[in-house]
Amino acid sequence: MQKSGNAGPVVDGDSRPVIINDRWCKGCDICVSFCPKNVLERPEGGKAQVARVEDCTRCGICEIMCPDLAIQVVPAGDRKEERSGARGGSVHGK
Amino acid sequence: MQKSGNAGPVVDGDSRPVIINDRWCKGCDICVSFCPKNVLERPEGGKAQVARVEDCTRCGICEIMCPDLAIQVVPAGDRKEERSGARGGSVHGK
Amino acid sequence: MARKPITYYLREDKMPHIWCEGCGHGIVLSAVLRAIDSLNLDKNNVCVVSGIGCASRAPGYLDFDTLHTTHGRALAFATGIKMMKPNLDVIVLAGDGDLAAIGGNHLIHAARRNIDITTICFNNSIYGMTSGQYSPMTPTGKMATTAPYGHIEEPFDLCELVFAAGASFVGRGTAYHAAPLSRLIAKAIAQDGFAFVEAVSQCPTYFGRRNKMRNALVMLDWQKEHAVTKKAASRLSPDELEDKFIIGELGTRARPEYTKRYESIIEAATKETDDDV
Amino acid sequence: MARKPITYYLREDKMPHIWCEGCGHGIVLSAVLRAIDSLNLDKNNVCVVSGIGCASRAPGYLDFDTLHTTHGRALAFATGIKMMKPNLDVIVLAGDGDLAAIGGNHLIHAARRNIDITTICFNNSIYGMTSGQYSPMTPTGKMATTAPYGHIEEPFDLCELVFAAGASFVGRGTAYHAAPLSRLIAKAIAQDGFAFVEAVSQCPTYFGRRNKMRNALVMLDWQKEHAVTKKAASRLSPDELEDKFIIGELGTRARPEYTKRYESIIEAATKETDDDV
Amino acid sequence: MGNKTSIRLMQGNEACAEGAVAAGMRFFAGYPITPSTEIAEELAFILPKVGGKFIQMEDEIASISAIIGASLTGAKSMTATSGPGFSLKQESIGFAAIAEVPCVIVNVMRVGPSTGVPTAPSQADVMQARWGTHGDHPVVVLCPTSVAETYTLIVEAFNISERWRIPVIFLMDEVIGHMREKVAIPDPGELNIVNRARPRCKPEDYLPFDADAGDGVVPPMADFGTGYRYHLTGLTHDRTGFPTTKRPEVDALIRRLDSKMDKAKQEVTFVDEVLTEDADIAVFAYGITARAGARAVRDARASGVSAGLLKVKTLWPFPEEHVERIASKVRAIVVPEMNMGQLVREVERASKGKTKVISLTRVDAEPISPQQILSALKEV
Amino acid sequence: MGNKTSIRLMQGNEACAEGAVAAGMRFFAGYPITPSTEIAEELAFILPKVGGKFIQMEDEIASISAIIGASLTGAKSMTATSGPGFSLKQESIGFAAIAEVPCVIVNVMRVGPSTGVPTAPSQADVMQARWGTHGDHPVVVLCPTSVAETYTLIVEAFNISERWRIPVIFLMDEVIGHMREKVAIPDPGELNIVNRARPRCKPEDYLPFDADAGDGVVPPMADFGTGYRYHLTGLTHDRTGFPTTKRPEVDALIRRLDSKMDKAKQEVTFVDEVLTEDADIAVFAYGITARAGARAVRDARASGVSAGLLKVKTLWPFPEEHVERIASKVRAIVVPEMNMGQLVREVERASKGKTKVISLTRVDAEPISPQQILSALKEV
Amino acid sequence: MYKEIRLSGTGGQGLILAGIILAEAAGVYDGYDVIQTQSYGPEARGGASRAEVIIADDVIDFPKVTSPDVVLIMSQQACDRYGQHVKPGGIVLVDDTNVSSIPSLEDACVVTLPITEIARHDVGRQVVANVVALGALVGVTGIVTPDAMEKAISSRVPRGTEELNMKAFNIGLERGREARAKHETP
Amino acid sequence: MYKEIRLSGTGGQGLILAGIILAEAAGVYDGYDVIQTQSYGPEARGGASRAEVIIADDVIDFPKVTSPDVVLIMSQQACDRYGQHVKPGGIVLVDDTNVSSIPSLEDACVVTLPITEIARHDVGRQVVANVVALGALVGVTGIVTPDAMEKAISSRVPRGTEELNMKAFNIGLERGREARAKHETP
Ligand SMILES: Cc1ncc(C[n+]2csc(CCOP(=O)(O)OP(=O)(O)O)c2C)c(N)n1
Ligand SMILES: Cc1ncc(C[n+]2csc(CCOP(=O)(O)OP(=O)(O)O)c2C)c(N)n1
Ligand code: SF4
Ligand code: SF4
Ligand code: SF4
Ligand code: SF4
Ligand code: SF4
Ligand code: SF4
Ligand SMILES: [Mg+2]
Ligand SMILES: [Mg+2]
Repeated sequence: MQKSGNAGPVVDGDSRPVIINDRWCKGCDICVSFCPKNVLERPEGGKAQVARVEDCTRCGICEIMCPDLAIQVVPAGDRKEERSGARGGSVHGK
Repeated sequence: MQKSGNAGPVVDGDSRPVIINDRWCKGCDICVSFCPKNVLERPEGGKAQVARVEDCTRCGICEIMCPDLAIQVVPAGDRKEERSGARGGSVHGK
Repeated sequence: MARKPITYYLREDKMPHIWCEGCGHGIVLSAVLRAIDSLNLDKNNVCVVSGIGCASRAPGYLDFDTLHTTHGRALAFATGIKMMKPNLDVIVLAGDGDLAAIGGNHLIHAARRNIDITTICFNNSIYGMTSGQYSPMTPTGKMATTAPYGHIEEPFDLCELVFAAGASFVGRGTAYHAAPLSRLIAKAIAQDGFAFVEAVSQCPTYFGRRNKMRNALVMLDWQKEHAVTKKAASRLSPDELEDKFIIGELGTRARPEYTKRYESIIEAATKETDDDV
Repeated sequence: MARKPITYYLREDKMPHIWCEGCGHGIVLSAVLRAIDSLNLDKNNVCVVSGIGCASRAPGYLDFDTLHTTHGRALAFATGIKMMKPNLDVIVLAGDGDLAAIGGNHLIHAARRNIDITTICFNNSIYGMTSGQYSPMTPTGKMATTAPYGHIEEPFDLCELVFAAGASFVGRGTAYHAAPLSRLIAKAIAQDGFAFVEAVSQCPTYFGRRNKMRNALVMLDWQKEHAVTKKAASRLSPDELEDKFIIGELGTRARPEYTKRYESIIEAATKETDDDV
Repeated sequence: MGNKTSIRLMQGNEACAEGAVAAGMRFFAGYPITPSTEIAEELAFILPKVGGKFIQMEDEIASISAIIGASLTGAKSMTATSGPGFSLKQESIGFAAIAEVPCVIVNVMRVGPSTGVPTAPSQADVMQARWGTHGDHPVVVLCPTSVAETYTLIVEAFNISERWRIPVIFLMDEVIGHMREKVAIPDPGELNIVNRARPRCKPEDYLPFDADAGDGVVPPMADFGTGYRYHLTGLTHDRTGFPTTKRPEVDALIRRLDSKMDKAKQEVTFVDEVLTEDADIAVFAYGITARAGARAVRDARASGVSAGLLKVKTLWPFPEEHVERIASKVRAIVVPEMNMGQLVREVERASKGKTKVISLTRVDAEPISPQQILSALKEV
Repeated sequence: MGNKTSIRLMQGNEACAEGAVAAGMRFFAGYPITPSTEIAEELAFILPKVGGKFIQMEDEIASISAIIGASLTGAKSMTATSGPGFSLKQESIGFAAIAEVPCVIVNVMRVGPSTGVPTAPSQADVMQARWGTHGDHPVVVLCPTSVAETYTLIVEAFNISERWRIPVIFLMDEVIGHMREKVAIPDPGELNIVNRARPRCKPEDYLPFDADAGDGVVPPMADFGTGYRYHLTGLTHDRTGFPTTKRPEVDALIRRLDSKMDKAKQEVTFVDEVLTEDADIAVFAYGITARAGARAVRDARASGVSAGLLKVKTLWPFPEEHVERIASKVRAIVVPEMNMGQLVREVERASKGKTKVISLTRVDAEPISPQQILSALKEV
Repeated sequence: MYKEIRLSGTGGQGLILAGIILAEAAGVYDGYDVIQTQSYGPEARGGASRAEVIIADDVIDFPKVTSPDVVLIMSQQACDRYGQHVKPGGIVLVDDTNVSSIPSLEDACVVTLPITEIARHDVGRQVVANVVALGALVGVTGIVTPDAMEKAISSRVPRGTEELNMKAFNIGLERGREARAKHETP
Repeated sequence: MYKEIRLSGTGGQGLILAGIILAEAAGVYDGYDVIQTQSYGPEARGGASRAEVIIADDVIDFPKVTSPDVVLIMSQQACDRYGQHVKPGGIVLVDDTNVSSIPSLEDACVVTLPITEIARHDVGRQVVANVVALGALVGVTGIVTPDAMEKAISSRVPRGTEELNMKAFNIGLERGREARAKHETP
C-alpha cells in the first residue's frame, strides 16, 4: 500500500509560493474569493490558478480554506520563522 | 379482565383510620419506622399491624411510604378539608 | 392521601407486586399514582409505557392502557402512541438502566423534540432485574457484580443531561421525600412538552447489601442525608455539597410541543392539496 | 501552514476525495490535520475512526490506522481500541447524523466515562450521504427532503449536551473560521479525557441548494455572520443573539480519564491474586 | 398526487409509499437509508395531506418501536429501511410478533453484509427476513416483481398484517425500488382493504389474548385510549395479556403464534405459475430475478426448451407445496438468486430429492441477467 | 481461580469465561442479560487479574462494536449476551464478517421471541445465528453439550475465529449456562492455541485484504498501532482495503468470504457419532438436547431398539455430509429441538428424501426429556 | 417495437428528469409499456450520470438496457464511457457543446447538435438543455409523439417553468428534425 | 450409584450455595460424576428456592432431577410444593423450625430436625442453617464423605467464616447421624 514518505515539502521554498494541485481542485472558488491579495483566479468551469504570484504574501489563507486540500503555500526563507508569522496572520483579514 | 370500579373508598371513614392489606404487605418495617406517632408495629417475620389506633393522626405518612401500596389511611369527617390538611403535613416530621 | 384510594388505579388482582421487601420502586409508583389522582386524569385516557427491568414492571399493576416494551425503547414506543393519539396522557416509567444506558438516545431525542410525554426514571443506581450490575447512575467507588473492585465511572447528572437535550421540565425527587416527589410528578405531567423526573429509589437487594446498607430503612436514611433542595444547597459550601444531590424542580422552559407543531405540517400539506384543486 | 505539508498526512493516491465542490468537510479535515501536525503526533500512533456518512469518509484519505465502521458506532469501536492500546491517539471523525442521531447514546456515554478520545463532529445540519434528510442539527424551519413543509424540530446544542454528559472538553468552530478551528482541535486532542469539537461545516449540495444558499461561498458567509465568540456574545443583547451561535472553547474540566482509572482495577485485582499466593 | 389520470409512471419506492397510503397506512416512522429513502421522503410529503403522520426518528430501532406504538392506537403503521437498518430492527420485530401488533416493515435490499454496496441491488436478506430475530416467531415475507405489483402487494401486506396480527416484511430489491414503470392506480373502491378485528365485548369482558374470542388463532385487538385498558408485554403471557411462565401457557402461546404461518398459508401465498403445465424444467425466482426468469423462459421456449417459471411473491411461509408438486414433474429446478444461494436451500428441502436443484448465484452488485438463466436452462 | 486442584466444579457460564481466558481472550465488552450475565460478572473479576480488560458498555451494539475495535489492536475479544441482545448485535456481526475481524459472540439462549421467558432454556436462535445479519456472510456456530465441553469448545471458538478471521458464534442454552459440572481444567501448555497470522512483510508492502499473502483465503492481519497504517471498512473493498464497487472485485470479496465456510468446514466440524455404526434409527441433537438424546439412545438400546446419536457441536457450517451419510443407512432421523423445528429443516435438506425425518419440538420453557425422545424412537 | 434509450452526461444536467419525462410520455401518454432506470452510486454525486428508458409495445420483462438503440451524450466523460455502446444501426445524439472528440461509429448514425449552446442562446437558459435534448431526440428518432412529450413535460417540470420548457422542447424538436432530414437526404 | 438430591426452601436461606458445596464434595473430592442445577425465575427473588444435585458413579447424561432420592425441605412453601415428590424408599429431611405441617409419606422416610433452631442456638448464627442442613443430610444419608464435605465447605464459604461453618456442619452431621440411628432402630 502506498505510504507517504517522511520527507518534508518537495518544492522549492522560494520560487512558487502557492502550488495548486490541479487534479484535486474542484473549482469551488473559495480560494479565489478568500485571498486577501487577489492572487488567484479561476476560468469559468476550470481549476484555480495563480494569476498574480508577485502579490502573494504567503499568508496561507487559501491553503487552509481549500476544501479539496489542493493548495500548498510554501514558506519562504527560514521556514520556522515564516510559519509562525503565517500562523499569526488572521484568516478573517479579508 | 378485572377492571377497578369507579367507586370511592369502600371503608368507613371513622372506624378504622389505617387499613393494612395483609396480603400485600411484605414486612419491610418502613411504616413502623416512619409513623410519627408510633401507631404501628410488626412482629418478627410478620406483617405490619395497627397497634395503637388511638394515637393515629391520619397524617398519611405510612400510606405514602409503603412500598407495597398496602396501607390506606382513611380521612375522617369532611374528606376534602382533611385531605388538604394531611397534604400540608410534612413527611419529614419524623 | 388521594381523593380516590390508590387501589382505584391498581389492577388489584395482579398485586402483590413482584418487587422485593423494601424496594423503593413501590414508593415511587405510589407517588406517581397520587400525582395522577391529584390531576384528576381520566383512567381511560392515560397510557403508561415501560421498558424492561424491575421498575418497568410497574405498568402491569396499573389500571390504564399499559405497555411493557423492549429494554430501553419505551420512549420510542410512546412516541408512536402520542403521535397518533395526542390527547392521551402518555407516561413512561422505567429504570435508570433502561432510560439512561441502553435507552439514552431515545431519552435525549424525545427531550429534543419536546414531545408531551412524562418520563419518570426509577433510579436505584443499579440494574436490579439482572441482579446488580453497575448502571450509568452507579456512583464512583460503589460495588456491583460487574464492578467487583469498585466502580470507576462517574454517573450522569441525568436532569442536567435531559435539560441540555431540550426538555421542557426536569426535576429530581427521592422515595424518602415521597410527598414532594408526588407533587413534582404532578407538575411534570401537567407540563406541556417533554418532562422528566428522576426519582431516586432504593434497591436493598442488590445495591444495598453489596454496599453496606443492610436494608431499605438505612437506604432511605441515606436519601434523607444526601438530598438537598436548591435553596438548602445555596447555603452549603462546595465541600459540604460534595456528596449531596439536589432535589426539586430543576429546570422549566416554555417551548412549542412536538405534536402541536405537527399540526402546522398537516395544515400546510392540506392547504397545498386544496390549492391543487 | 503546517510544519509538514498536509500531503504528508494524506493517502495521496486516494485523492481527490469524493466530497462535492465546496463541501465544508474538506476544510474541517484540513484543520484536523493541521492540529495533528501542530502537536507533532507520530503517524504510527494515531488511529482515526469514523461511522457512515460523507464526513465519515474522511479516514480513508488519512495515512494513519483508519477504521470506517457502521453508522453511529464509531465511538464504541474507538472505545475498544483505546481500552486495549491506551497509548494510541484515537480520534473520531463523523457527521452530525452519525454522532448525534443514531450514535447519540455512544456519544454521551463516552463523554460520561471520560475516555481519552477526541471527537470531531462535522456538522452540516443535514444527512449529506443520503441526499438531504433532516438531522438532529437541522435548524427549525429549514427545508429537507423529509421536511418538505419546513422542519418542526429544534436542534441540539451539542456542546452543551456533551458537556452535561461529562466530557472534559467541548468547543465549537466553523469551516469559515478555519484557523481557530484547527487550534481548537489541537487543544481537544491535547486534553486528557473525552474531548468534543463541533465543527460547523457546509453541504452546498443538499442543505444549501434547498435552503436558498446557492453555493459554498454563501454558506461560508452565513457562518461568518452567525458565529460569535463568547466574548463577542457577552456584548450582544438577547435579541441580537437570537440567531447566533457561539464558537470557541466552551467547557473544560479536569476529571480522571477512563483508561487510567482502569489501571487501578488491574492493580487491585493483581494485588488480590498476589495475596492469594 | 396531483396527477389526475389513473395511469402513472411511478418509481418502485413511490408505489410502495402510495400503495401503503391506499391501504390505509397513516403512520410512518423511519430513518433514511439508501436505497429505501424515497419511501420516507414521499411519505413525509403525502401523509400529512391525508391527515397521517410522518416522523424521522433517531435511528431504526426507534422507528420500528414507534410504529408498533402507533399501531396500538389503531393506526396502520409502517417503516422502511435497508440491510443495516433491517438488522437493527430485528429485536423489535420479535416484539411485534409476540405481542401480535400489526405493522409492515419494508426492506429494500442492497448489497451486504454491513455497509456493503449501498446503492446496488441484492437479494441477500431473504433468510434474515425469516430468521433475523431470536426465538420462534411468525412472520410473512412478500416480495414484488414490478412497480405495479409493488402497489398492490403492499396493500396485501397490510391486509395480512391486520388480518393475522402479524408483522409483515415487505422485501424489495434495489432494482424494483428505483426503477419506474407504469402503474394503473386502482380506484380506492376497487381495493380490498382488511382492517383488524376489534373487540365487540364490553371492556370488562375483554381478554386481549383470547384467540377464542376471534377465529381461534387471532384475538380481537382494542385500540389504546378507547377504554379497554389492557396490558401488552413482550414476555410470554396468558390470555389476559399478563406475564406467565407456566409451561402449558407458554407452550400454547408459542404454538399459537407459530400456527399463524400455517393457518394463513393459503391466504397469503402469492405464486404465479407461468408455462409450468408442460414444463420439464422450471425456474424458481422472485423479485427482479423473476423478471430475468420470465425473459429467459420465453427465450428458452423459443429455442425449443420447455421451461416454466414459478414467480414467487410470498417467500415466507415458503410455498413448499408448489415446489414439491413441480419437483415431481420436472427434470430440474433452476433457482437464480442475487445472493450466495439462500432460498435454494428451501427449494432443495421441499423437493425432497425428487429433482435436480440448480443454484444460480450472482453477488457482484448487478442483477442476474436473462442470459445467465437461459444458459443454465439449456445446459441441464 | 484460587482453587489449586485442576478438577473443579464449574457453572457453564463460568467455564465459558475461564475457557475464553485460557484461549488468550483479553478483552470483554458486554451488557448484562439473563441468562448470560455470569459470564460478564466472572470476567469483570478475572480479566484484570491477567492484565485483560472488562467493560460494561451502554448497550449490546456498543459491546460488539467495542470488541471489534479491541480485536483490531490484536487482542482476542469476546462479548456475551442472550436473545434480545443477540438481535441487536446483528448489524455489527456483519461488519466483523466483511472486515474479517476475529471475535467471539456468546449467546446463552433463552425463550423468545422478544423478552419471552428470560430465565428459561430454549434453542430457538440457531437459525438466527446463521442468518441474523443482512447480506451474504460467513459465520461459524458452535454449541457445547456440557460444562466441560464449554471450556474446551470456547477455546476452539477462538482458534477458529483467529485462524479464519471470522466471527464465531458460541451458542449455549440456559441449561448448560447455569448448571454446574466437573471440569478437568487442562494445563495451559496442553491447550492448542491458535493466533491470527500477522503480516511478515514491511508496512509499505502490506495489502491488508490480499488473501494470496496468506493461504489464499485468509489475509494476514496487522495490529493497529504497529506502523502498518491500513484502512478497514464495512463497504465492499479491494485487496488494499479501500472501497470498491467494481463488479469483479465485489464478486471476489463476497465469494472469498463465503468460501471460508467451505474451506474451514472440516477443521471446524465437531460431531460425535455415538453408536451410529449399526444404528437403524438416529437421533440428531445438540446442546442440552444431546444429553437427553444420549440417555434416550442408551435406554432405547436397552429395550432392543438400535438407536444411535449424532451429537452435533458445530451447527454451522451445517454438517451435511454426516447427515447425508447417516440418512442413507437409517430408517429415520429423529431431531429433538427446544424450538418449533429449526435445524430439522437442514436435516431434511441434507437427507434428500433418503430417510424419514422426524421433528420433535418443545417450546414450553423446559428441556426436552429423554422420555420424549425415547417414545419417538420406539414409535418409528 | 422494443427500443432501448440511454441518456448520459454529468450530474446536474437533469438527465434523470429527462429520462422520466421520456418514459412518462411513452408510457402514460403514448400507451407503450415502459421502464425507466438510472445510475446510482458514487457517480450520482458530481460524476457521470445516466438514465435509461425502454419503450415497447409488449410487456417488458427485464429492465436493464443491454444494447441501446438510441444514445444521448451530453459530456465528454459520458462520451468516453458510453459512446461506443450502441446497437448496430442505432442512433447516437451528441451535444457537441460539451463533447470535443466525437465518436465515429461504423454501424450507427451519429448526430451532433450544440444542445447546451441552443439552450443558452436560443432558449435563453442553460438549465433547460435537458429538455432541448429531449426535443432533439424526439425530432431525430420520432420514438414518441411530440404531443405526449408536451404533456409529460408540463406534468413533471417545476411549476412556473412550463412555458420555458415547452419552448426548449420545441426548439430542440425543430433542430432534431432538421438534423434527421439532413441525414436522410445525404 | 445414581442419586438425585433436591434442596428446597426460600430465597436467602443459602440453598444454592448448599447445593454447590454438596456437588463439589461429591464431584471434586469424592470423585463421583456430579451435576448441580438450580431454579431461576421470579422465585429467585424472595419466593421459593431450589437447588438440585445428581451424584453418580457413571457419566450423568441428563441433568434434570425427575424423582429425587433425597429431599431437604426448609420452608412451608417448599414443603407444600416439593414435599410429596420423592422416590419410593427415599428420604425427606424437614426443618421443623420453619415447617409446621410435616408431610406424611407412605413410601419414604421422613426425618425432622429443627435445623434453623440448631443453627441459631447450637451454632450461634441463623445464617449457617444451610450448612447445618448439609451436615444433617450427610449424617442421615451418608451420600458423601464428611471429609469431602469439609474440603468443599472451606473452599466455598466466605473467607473468615470457615470455622463457624465447620462447626455448623459438624453439629448438623451429629444430629443427622443420631436421627438416622433412631430411624434404623425403631
Ligand atoms: C436488549 C436487552 N438487553 C438486556 C436485557 C437485560 N436486562 C433486563 S432489565 C435490565 C436492566 C434493568 O435495570 P434498570 O432499568 O435500572 O431497572 P431496575 O431493574 O434497576 O429497576 C437488563 C440489562 C434485556 N432484557 N434486553
Ligand atoms: C444503520 C444505518 N442506518 C442508516 C444508514 C444510512 N446512512 C448513511 S450515512 C447517513 C447519514 C449521514 O449523515 P451525517 O452523519 O450527518 O453525515 P454527512 O453525510 O452529512 O456528512 C445515513 C442515515 C446506514 N448506513 N446505516
Ligand atoms: S479552494 Fe481549492 S478546490 Fe476550490 S477552487 Fe481553490 S484550489 Fe480549487
Ligand atoms: S497565500 Fe495568501 S496571499 Fe498568497 S495566494 Fe494564498 S491567500 Fe492569497
Ligand atoms: S410499609 Fe407496607 S410493606 Fe412495609 S411493613 Fe408497612 S405495610 Fe408492610
Ligand atoms: S396515618 Fe400517620 S399517625 Fe396514623 S399510622 Fe399512619 S403514619 Fe402513623
Ligand atoms: S431487585 Fe432491587 S430494584 Fe428489583 S425489586 Fe428487588 S429491591 Fe427492587
Ligand atoms: S453531499 Fe453535502 S456533505 Fe456530502 S460531500 Fe456533498 S456537499 Fe459534502
Ligand atoms: Mg435500576
Ligand atoms: Mg451531516
